[in-house]
Amino acid sequence: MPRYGMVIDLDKCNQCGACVTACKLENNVQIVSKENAEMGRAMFWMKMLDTSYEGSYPDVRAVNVPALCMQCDEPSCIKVCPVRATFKRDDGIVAQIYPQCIGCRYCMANCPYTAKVFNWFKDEQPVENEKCQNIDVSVRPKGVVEKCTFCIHRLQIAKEKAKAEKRELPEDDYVPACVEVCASKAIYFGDLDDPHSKVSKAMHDYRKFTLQEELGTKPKVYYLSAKSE
Amino acid sequence: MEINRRDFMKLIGGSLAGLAIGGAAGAVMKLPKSAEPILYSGPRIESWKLTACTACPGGCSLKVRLIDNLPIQAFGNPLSPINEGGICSMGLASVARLYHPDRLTGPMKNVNGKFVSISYDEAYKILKDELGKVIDNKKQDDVFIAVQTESKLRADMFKKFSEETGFSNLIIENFQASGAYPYNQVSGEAPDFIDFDKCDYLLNFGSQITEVSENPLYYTRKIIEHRSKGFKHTAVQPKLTPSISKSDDWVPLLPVFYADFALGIAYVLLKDEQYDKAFVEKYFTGFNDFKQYVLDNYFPDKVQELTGVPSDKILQIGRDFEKAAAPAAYFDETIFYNSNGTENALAVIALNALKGFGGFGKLKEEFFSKILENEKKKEEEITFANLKERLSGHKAIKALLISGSNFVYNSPDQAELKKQLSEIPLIVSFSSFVDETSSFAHLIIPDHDDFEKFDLLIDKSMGLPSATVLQPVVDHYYNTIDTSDVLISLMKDLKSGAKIPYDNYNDYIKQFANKIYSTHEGILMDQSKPTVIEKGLRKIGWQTESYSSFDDFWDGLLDAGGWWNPFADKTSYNPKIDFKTNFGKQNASMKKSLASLPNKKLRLNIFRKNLDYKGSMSLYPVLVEQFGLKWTVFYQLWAEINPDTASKYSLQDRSKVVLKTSRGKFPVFLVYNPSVIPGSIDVPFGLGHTNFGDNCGVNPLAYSDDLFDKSTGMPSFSETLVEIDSASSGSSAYTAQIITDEKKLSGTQNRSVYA
Amino acid sequence: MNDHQFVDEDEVLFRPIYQTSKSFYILAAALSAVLLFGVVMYLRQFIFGLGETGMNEPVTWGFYIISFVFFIGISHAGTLISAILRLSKAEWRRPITRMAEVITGIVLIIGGIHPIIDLGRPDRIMHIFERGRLQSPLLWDMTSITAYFTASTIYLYLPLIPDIALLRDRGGKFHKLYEILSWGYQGTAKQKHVLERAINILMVMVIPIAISVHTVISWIFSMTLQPGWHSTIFGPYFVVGAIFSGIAALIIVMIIFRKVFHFEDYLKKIHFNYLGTLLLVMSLLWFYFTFAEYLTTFYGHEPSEMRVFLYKFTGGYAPFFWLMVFCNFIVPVVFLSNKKLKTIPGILIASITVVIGMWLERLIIVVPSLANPRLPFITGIYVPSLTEISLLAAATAAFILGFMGFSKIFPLISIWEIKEGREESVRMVSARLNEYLPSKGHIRKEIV
Amino acid sequence: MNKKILFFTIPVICFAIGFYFFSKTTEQPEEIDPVPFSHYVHTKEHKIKCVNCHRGVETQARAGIPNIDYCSMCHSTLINPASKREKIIYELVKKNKQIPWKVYYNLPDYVYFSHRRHVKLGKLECVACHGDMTTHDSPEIKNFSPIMMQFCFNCHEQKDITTDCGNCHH
Repeated sequence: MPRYGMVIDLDKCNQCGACVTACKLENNVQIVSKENAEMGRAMFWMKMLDTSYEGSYPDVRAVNVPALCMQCDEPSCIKVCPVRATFKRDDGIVAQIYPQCIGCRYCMANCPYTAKVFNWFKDEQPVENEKCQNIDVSVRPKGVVEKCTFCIHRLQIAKEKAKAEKRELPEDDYVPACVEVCASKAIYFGDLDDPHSKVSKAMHDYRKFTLQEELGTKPKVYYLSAKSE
Repeated sequence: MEINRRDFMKLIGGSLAGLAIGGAAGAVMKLPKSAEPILYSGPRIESWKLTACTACPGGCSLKVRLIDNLPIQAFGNPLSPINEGGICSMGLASVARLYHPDRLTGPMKNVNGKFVSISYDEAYKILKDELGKVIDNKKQDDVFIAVQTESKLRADMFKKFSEETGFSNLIIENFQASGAYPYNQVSGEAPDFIDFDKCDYLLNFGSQITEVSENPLYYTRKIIEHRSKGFKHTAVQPKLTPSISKSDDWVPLLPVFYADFALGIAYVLLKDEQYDKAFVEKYFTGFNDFKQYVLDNYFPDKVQELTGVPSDKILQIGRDFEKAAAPAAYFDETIFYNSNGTENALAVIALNALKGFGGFGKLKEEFFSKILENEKKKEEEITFANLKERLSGHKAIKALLISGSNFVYNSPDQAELKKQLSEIPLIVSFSSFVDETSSFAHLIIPDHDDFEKFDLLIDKSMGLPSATVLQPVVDHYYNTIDTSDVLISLMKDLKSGAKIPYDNYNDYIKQFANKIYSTHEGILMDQSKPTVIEKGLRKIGWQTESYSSFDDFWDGLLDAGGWWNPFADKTSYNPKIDFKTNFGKQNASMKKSLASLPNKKLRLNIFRKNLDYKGSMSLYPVLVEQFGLKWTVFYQLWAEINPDTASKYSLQDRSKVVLKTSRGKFPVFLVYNPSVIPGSIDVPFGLGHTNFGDNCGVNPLAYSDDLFDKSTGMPSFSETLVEIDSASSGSSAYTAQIITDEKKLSGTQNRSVYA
Repeated sequence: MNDHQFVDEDEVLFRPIYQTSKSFYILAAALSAVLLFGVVMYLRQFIFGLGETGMNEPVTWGFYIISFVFFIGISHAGTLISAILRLSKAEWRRPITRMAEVITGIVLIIGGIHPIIDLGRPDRIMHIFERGRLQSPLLWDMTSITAYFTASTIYLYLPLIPDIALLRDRGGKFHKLYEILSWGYQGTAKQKHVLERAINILMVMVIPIAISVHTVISWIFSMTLQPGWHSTIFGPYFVVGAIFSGIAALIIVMIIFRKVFHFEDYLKKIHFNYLGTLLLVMSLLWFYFTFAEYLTTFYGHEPSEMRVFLYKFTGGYAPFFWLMVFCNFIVPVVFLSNKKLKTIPGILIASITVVIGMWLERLIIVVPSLANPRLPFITGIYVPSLTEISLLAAATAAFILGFMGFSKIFPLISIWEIKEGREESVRMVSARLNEYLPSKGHIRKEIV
Repeated sequence: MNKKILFFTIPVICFAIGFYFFSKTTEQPEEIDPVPFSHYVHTKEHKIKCVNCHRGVETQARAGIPNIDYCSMCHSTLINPASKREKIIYELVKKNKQIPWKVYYNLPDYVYFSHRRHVKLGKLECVACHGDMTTHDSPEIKNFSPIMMQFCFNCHEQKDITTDCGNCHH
């Protein structure tokens, strides 16, 4: 069984934010209205964390961290879910089952990465975006929690394709949208346990760090940066 | 048992109650709406098509996903040498534009302020007759054509048109062309590309090279690679943009001072006698005057007091520059967003000349110029500057044709410009939205969407000639028509006996492709990158593959999404240049006032983000939403200010503030940003559309002073002074008022979700 | 009407049941209006989604959870106190226990509903029973609350039986109901004995359940990784807080009904004195816990913990925090430790402030931690919307209405216990005293 | 006494009725297809396989319903001039007008169901879920089996295939 994980090379990342857009469009993440956005209900599965700066003018450097669900190995969100609406699959992806969720938002309260978002209202996409929604992903109803799923629908389809063609699932067949679009090839994705995969090679880089290491949630999203975190 | 009346009433009551409660319960227990399946008739067969992205000058190759032949998603084409599967936010979002509610569904005629739709023939007839009249009484010079296109071929078509019909006032806004403009002034030919194989030091003057530039995605990859090889990349810019995050060194500097800074560096080179002597005496006419001038005026301390860049920094960079074997001082169109832009550009060119343009390269044989008929024609270039003069001089303009350009939104002091525009008797727009500019049009003949038309985006910035196909992924939705086809039929009708070898634009493209084919060079993009051996074989004239016929090639081209020639050889770029200009004279007073701020004044530095190219962002809600994501500011204009400056004016972080320029007041949301130059206040460009898309935020350019580069007519982004006045109540009303009267002008419905 | 054939010595306790003043109806009408408004607002939320509230990212829990914790806290007044007093054979308990238990009953219902109000998908509530995960603290919570509810309602009902029997014997309204409820209780020795046993068993049982309930509620928070929540002290801290607020609520209720129904010579100064002292003790205890909690946080000085800490002490929630300290510590100590101020009005004031203060405490616990998550980039501000406020009001109204309703059907002071007290307690107490005291004869022997 | 029963039952019945009417989400469209399509004629008489028209069955998630230009492959000419029904489709083909098929087998979008997985990889017969369509001579008016989650579970459990939520729901 593979163990899917991601490595983001901050030294390569050029902060263009294509991953954010790709994620929103791939997963039909709702674009909330102006009022809600100002209330702090904007929904992003992947977001560029607010810029933090190093050094003092004029030798300043901006540090941007593209942050998504860390797909922890020890997820704190699944422990508290009362109905098993979120749980860890065998392949390490922390799945979110929308028809199961009762919307108690306990998992959000317990996520140290604030990676989950809640459907405060029913989906309210602008017209043009409704017309070109991704048919592989369901539109979430109001009142359920959602989060990054490593584009799990892509895995389902890729697996099935591979099976139909009677072959193993190759590394590049299944990558999330954010990885696919990254122009500077800063995001690696794949099986962490497979020693030959690009991602596991990148994972053993000396620059590796994860967010909130001390919590022991064992994130499967690693970051590389020559500068310390 | 007997049931008396009361019992009966009870019974009725009971049953009604039951019914009601039951109904209520049922309604409550009802499945949520979303559980109902989305009925989607049709087999939902998935297919992929390749086309090109026109969101910015890059021209990346797109891989569009269609369900039942309707595009729903766009990704990067992994086989394209330009973007290698990568794609930026604008490209990703572009599909939504097809379905935009504000898109025009057909030709429109402006009947006293309201747009009414008319048939195409009707519209065409009006256009033809009006232009015919102009031609009959020999008033061709009173017709202006403002074009903004990133496709060289389309530009070429317009040149052809102006040549055939005699409408010589043709303004072509093209990122690459305007980048080459100053070169044409001094030498007549521009370098084709930065030669990353040679170049070992990149000095970048104000170009947001990895965001919106000639070829952002290619440059992104190259610069990362370049740095990993240990070569330096220094960026000179007024703002810490994401591009700079990939540079080793950042010199915060306002564009006004680029020339002085460049010459300061030139001074170091000249002083150390480290410049390329051979090159200089061979190609650099008027070098001695130049040298003298620089040595007299630009010793580092002077530059320091002029620009504020510490002299040792200038020295250090100068030394880096002179040590480098093949340095490149790079600039692109961005450098002109400033009232002395051309001067800056020339200074940078001069700096390059001192090192013999080592960092730049040129294709051995002018591949595309060979086959583009009209590209070389460059006798006195017409720019927006000319149009602006005309307008301000109130000299009669009979007609104005606008294609793709939204120059009202992109120009400062819009109130004045709008007044002037409303005086023009005939304005014809080919835009597919009623944007700020075409809201003044009397006639709109909407162009196809870029997903609905044919084109070929040719590019040399990779050091290799490449042509990416822009092909219709869906046959056009509405009653629109490709502008080039209109032009062709106009040419035929206006000038009888004009010999035009093609009857529509697709033919033209095909013929162009045929020229490429006939050279038998290069490969299609779906073929694997050639190995070294393969290259060697090519050198000795080995054909790896060839096509039986042109149609064969053409089909292959459409499937592959493009053509490129990895075998093209490049030469060094060494043009003859002569400088008559002596620099630094231009707007000295401006510089003074910007350098030493009058009290209570701040510099308004308008910066551009990679989500927006020339104000096209508001069409894509997904982009508008994440515009201010880094600051978690949504759907409103924000301003970044240095904490020290802020504390001087006692401004709080994340507070609402009203800025006041000579043109009016506008509200901003203030955030602290330690990377902002002290004394200046950075405001993003791209919000504040008033006619279409998401009407949110403010367009800061509308409030900045009416300054533009004298020779290119590009608006000045960073020379306005603002004051803080925190009477936020009146200001919001002010902006609201602007929006409303704009609405009156525009005929389209505005989606009021965010308005 | 056969109510006034004979005048019971405790007639005053029966009077509320048989006589209803005009003002009662007015008040009831007003309160039910408030309640109704709340219901309507909830329906809006049900239809349009939780967006109607002021909650957002990252403050995903608001008033509902606060009220939930608060009301469950109040519920500790009753059963726990009366059980403890019964257990410790405190004679002065007799007029208090009933009200205490009623509070528990009503408030538990109200508090228990709040989590459901807070759900994004109340229509899927059954999932908890169908596919519930016992690993989730929410599930523990449900179980313990339901257990507590059953236990305490029975515990409320059993001591009611003799009184119901009394009412039944008087006949008049509701006699059918009383007949059913009193289970043919005749006050025979055997019945008395059985009743006593049942009550004793229950009161021993109820105490651990009650403690567990609030410990579990505290665990909802302390089991998470949120800064400011992840603390072992929370269990006892919440329990203390709960009892604290419970007593305050009880005192308020007692004082009000004393005034309204003229129970002056049942609820004497002494009762309030004792309860006041108890309140004072709890206040000090609460302060001790609070102090310990925040001292450890401050001393550890863990950055994300400190963000929350400062947010409470100096940041956006400073006003609420210091108001809480004022309400929960300063006011009670001043009023209750000072002879002059420890009058009934004084105690009333102290109790009211305590109730407010405890509500604030729940606010202080829930919101700031969420508003300052571990990743410092997204922080939130929480402003409740009308929906939430009106629902809080509705909850309070429901509480009062419930009490009023109860007072119209059952006596608010356990009559039979009073009677029993009159007849036996003097004898019993003196007997007990004799057990404590050494007997004189013994001493004499020593000397000789 | 039985008056009481009456008083009890009637409101209850009313309750049931009310509940039923209000709680229905997607009421099946009652009127039949505009084209009186006959599975029988196509499959039995002309020996056309299901896959030939529902092309997606073995290659993608959705089986798909043929649109007019697919029908036109055969119906561009009248095969059996006698047949009235064929005329209708023939007319439609001539006008090149899409057929507004009624779709009866709809899954909520949060369910991932793939025909390829079940038919090609799982070797299931169409009959298993759709019943024997080949016998139907008239257009459908209801679906053979109400596709509820239990329906999937029955099969998945007895074939012991994973019943993990994440495999079908996303």
